[in-house]
Amino acid sequence: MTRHLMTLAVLIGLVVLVVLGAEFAEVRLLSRIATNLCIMLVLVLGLQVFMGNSGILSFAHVGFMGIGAYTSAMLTIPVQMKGMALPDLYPVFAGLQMSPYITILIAGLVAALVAAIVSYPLMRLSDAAAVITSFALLVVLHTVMLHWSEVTNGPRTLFGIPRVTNLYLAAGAAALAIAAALAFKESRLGILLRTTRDDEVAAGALGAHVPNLRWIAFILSALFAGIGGALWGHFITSFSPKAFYLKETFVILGMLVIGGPGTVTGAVFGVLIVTIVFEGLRAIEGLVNQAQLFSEQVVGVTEITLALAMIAVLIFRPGGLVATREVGDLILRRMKLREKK
Amino acid sequence: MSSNALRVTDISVEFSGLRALDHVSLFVEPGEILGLIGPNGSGKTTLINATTGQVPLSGGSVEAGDDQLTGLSPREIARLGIARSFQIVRLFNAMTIAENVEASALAQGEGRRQARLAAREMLGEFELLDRADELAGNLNYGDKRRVEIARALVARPRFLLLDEPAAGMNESETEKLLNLLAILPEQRSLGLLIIDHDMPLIMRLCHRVQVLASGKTIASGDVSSVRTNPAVVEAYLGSSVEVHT
Amino acid sequence: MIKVSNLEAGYGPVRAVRGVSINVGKGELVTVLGANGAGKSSLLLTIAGALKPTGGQVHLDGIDVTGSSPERMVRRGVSMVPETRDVFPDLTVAENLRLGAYIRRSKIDIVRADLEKMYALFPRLQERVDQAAGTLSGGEQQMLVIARAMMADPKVLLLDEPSLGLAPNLVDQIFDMIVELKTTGLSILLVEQNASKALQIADRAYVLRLGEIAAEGSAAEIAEASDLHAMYLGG
Amino acid sequence: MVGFLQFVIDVLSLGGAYALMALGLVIVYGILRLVNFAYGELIMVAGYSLYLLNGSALPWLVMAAVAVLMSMFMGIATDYVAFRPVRAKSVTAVLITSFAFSTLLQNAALLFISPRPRNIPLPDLFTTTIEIAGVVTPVRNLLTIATAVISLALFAWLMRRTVIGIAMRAAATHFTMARMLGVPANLIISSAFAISGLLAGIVALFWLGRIGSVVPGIGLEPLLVAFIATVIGGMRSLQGAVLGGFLLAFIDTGLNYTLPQDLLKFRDAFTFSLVILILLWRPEGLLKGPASGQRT
Repeated sequence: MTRHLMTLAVLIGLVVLVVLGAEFAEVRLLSRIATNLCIMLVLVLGLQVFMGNSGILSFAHVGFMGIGAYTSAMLTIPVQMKGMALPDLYPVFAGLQMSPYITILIAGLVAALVAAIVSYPLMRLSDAAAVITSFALLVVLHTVMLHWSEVTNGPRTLFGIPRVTNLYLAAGAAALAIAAALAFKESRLGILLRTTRDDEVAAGALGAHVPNLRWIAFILSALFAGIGGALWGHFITSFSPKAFYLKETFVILGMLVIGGPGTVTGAVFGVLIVTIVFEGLRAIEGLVNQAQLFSEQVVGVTEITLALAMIAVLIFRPGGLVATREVGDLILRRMKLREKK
Repeated sequence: MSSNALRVTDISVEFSGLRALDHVSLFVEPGEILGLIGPNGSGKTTLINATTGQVPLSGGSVEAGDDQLTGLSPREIARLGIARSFQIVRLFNAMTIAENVEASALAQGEGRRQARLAAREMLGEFELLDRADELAGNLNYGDKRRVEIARALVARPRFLLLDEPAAGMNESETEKLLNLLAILPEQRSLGLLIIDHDMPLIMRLCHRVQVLASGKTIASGDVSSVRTNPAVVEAYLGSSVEVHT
Repeated sequence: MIKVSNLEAGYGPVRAVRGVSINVGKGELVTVLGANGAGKSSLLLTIAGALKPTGGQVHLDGIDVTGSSPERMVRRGVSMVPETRDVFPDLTVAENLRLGAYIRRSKIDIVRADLEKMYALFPRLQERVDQAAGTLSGGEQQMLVIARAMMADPKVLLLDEPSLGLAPNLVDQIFDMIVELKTTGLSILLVEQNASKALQIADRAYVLRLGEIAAEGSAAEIAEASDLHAMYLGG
Repeated sequence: MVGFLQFVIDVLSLGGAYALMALGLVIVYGILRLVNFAYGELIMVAGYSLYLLNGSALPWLVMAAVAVLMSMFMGIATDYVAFRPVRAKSVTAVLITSFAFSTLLQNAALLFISPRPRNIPLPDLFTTTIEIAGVVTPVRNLLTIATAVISLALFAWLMRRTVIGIAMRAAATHFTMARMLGVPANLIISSAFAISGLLAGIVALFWLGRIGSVVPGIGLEPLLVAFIATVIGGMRSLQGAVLGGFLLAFIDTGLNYTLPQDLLKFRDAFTFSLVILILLWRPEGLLKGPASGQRT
């Protein structure tokens, strides 16, 4: 038990450090980066809940992020702006305007509900078939977002979403996400799901219900994604369906894979490391572009770096930086070793 | 045969036209150890797989006590108290020993707290408690085998089917395993079915032996009668070798 | 021809072959006997390069070939027929045999002549030339894998349990063919569970127990001296 | 009647391209049981090769040949970068590395060439139309059909009649056994990737020929097409891939002809839902493919 509490304390401590660092520096940009980092934590931890414990790669995650973002947006855009922002909106919702704090939760629930319905039959599949169907699911969700103009304003940018996500709200959500991901991992369901990850046949022979376990984790994962998406929407305040497709998928997956999908610690470390490197590179990219060293804008350096890093990690450290043991566990083991000496 | 035995009745299994099991029957009484032997490819592992639902039957039925197991999934069969081990050890390698054993209790529907207590108790009996937090993937082979058996036992099975538990063990490990298995049936009132190639182990352990060859039962009975049974000798050695007894 | 010294091999932590030394002379038929799980198949797979040795050496004609890849071993003249009888089920009999001659694919005429020899030796295969190998009976598949291995024109043939799961009359046929192959000067290392049959045709024999050599000698000596019954069925 | 002929030409030309795409994905999947997410980028590579050759004095056919060769080369490179180092580790690892490699290539194009579309050289033949029995159709469509037929025939010949083709089919069921006959593992795998690149390169000429330009994200749609077609037809069966390609073209074209305008925009959602349904009904696809399989 102590080691779980230790893990929780260390990881939430890291979040607190990020918040304090950003606040004391009193640089607006840093605060933005820190807020974004906390939102990414919610999203990446969401993917960790499913992928880390089930061992199955899911491409659909940012699709549920999109569902969350659009749900909360539709319910919170001020009534007077709705005519402009969402001209095709169903009349029932036209007069509706709810508190964002409620709709962020609703967003998570809607994403979870959609996940529950569409994923139930998919959870029997493993390996390549599972990944291709999750990819197909992402394409379906994206196509729907792109064309369901009643709710999403089609491929056009949706604007007018109230800005409510600040650093504290995002950090609070991230802390909750850490606690929830850890709790799930150590719960009855989490342990059983991890047995199916390590050996599906042996898990079945013990009596584990493989599809149901995966299903529950997938729903939970979509809940995180929906909340994360809504937080992101209320942070960025305008977006289009493009924001919830392969590029975003790549970043979230990259963070998880580099940190280590098998542990909550890995997910958190992954987000921290990739964010730091990304922001550094982005700053350099910005400087280069400002100096107009090249005739065209320099773009894509961050993605190329992330891609190379992912490949390198998978070759040299296939489980990611933190593969099997949580940080609390690692610390306590080290302390014990020292005592023995 | 009592009414609470594990009864495999007249089962057949086919793989793409090939008959792996051809009308085989057997039973295991609670508290008894049955040895299942036979040359390579005779269908022993298939019989365990068929009993636990890993491969579909093309005929026959399987029952345990009053429970009908025919056509159930491996999961349902496991929940009815039939546990098994695999020919190649299948532990959850990225999880700790404690989690491996605990998961088995959880899969039976036990709560988190009870499962943990049961797992600790079982690991204590197997002298693995001080290593409970090690990752299963890092164990040596003999210990992996013992964890696998501990994992099966924590589910309190009525019947335990072991597929070559001593394969790849050295003599001292085998000896340790033998002592462990010998007391199980009485201590936990379960029926034990065991496949192994180590004949001395089978001889010392089993109350009864059944012999398969080419998917059929060719002999069954007590250990000494089976050993001298001409059909068994032929299946193992070929026909023209004289039998020394 | 083949000289194996102190060979060690296994699967992960399992040590299946423990310091085994054997040799097979030119044109000799040597059999390795032993109960299930004694390490016979692992020994053959290690010699053939499909399993990496963890210790010891394999010499072929005096050249150290320890740890060579399976494809290189075939090129050096060592062909293996695994016990799993792996025909390529979707390929026809002719295609299976053609693939057997992969390393000699440029020598079209010689290969064609050898193909005729194989059809003469296994007329059943010629009848089923365009049939998918997966549709053959167990005995026919066994003939196919032996013929396919022979198409590489090996100097040494490693045979793993060719009698496995076959009806007695088919077993006799297969053994007759092995004897016939031997007369061509081929060195054969035969792993068998069917000890009496193997000892009838072999020149020499080794007995494997728990991954180690328990006895060795001429076929007659082994048949005479060792208590096979005790070895297989306990004593 | 005219409408029907039009429909047939549309289905055949689209189906030919789809079938070749699917075949290129399946040939790798069949042998390694691994999905190549960077497959669409082979099209992109062929496209940018054409773009870079634009303005050179070479005849178009030579440029096309170079583009196809570049695509083959990149196919083999995919193996070395994304597959070989992690092949033995896990299915998921390869999916991720090939996805990363795909992003890497796309962003390299963004960085070194341009995010904006680039025109590619095309022969005049590609832009002319022809009238057959009252149906006006681009010559390009007929060329696609002809090329697909020739490529499929060549492919069938390669797989059935040549030793390397037979070896590839063998390796798809028993990889280790093929090696025990002396077939070098790396040769088989590289050949599969080269053929995969060849097919993608050929498709690229027609795919890009329809659009006339190339952008870094060009590979996504053909990748999706190949996914759907292989899933429908059977991920491990070469015949299944061809069947899946034509079936998908039939479904797509059929929906184009029949769906009302406001639903047509959801066409991709319909076809992908179909993929999900088919995988649930028959996880192996319509054609099962070789009896057994193993990974190396």
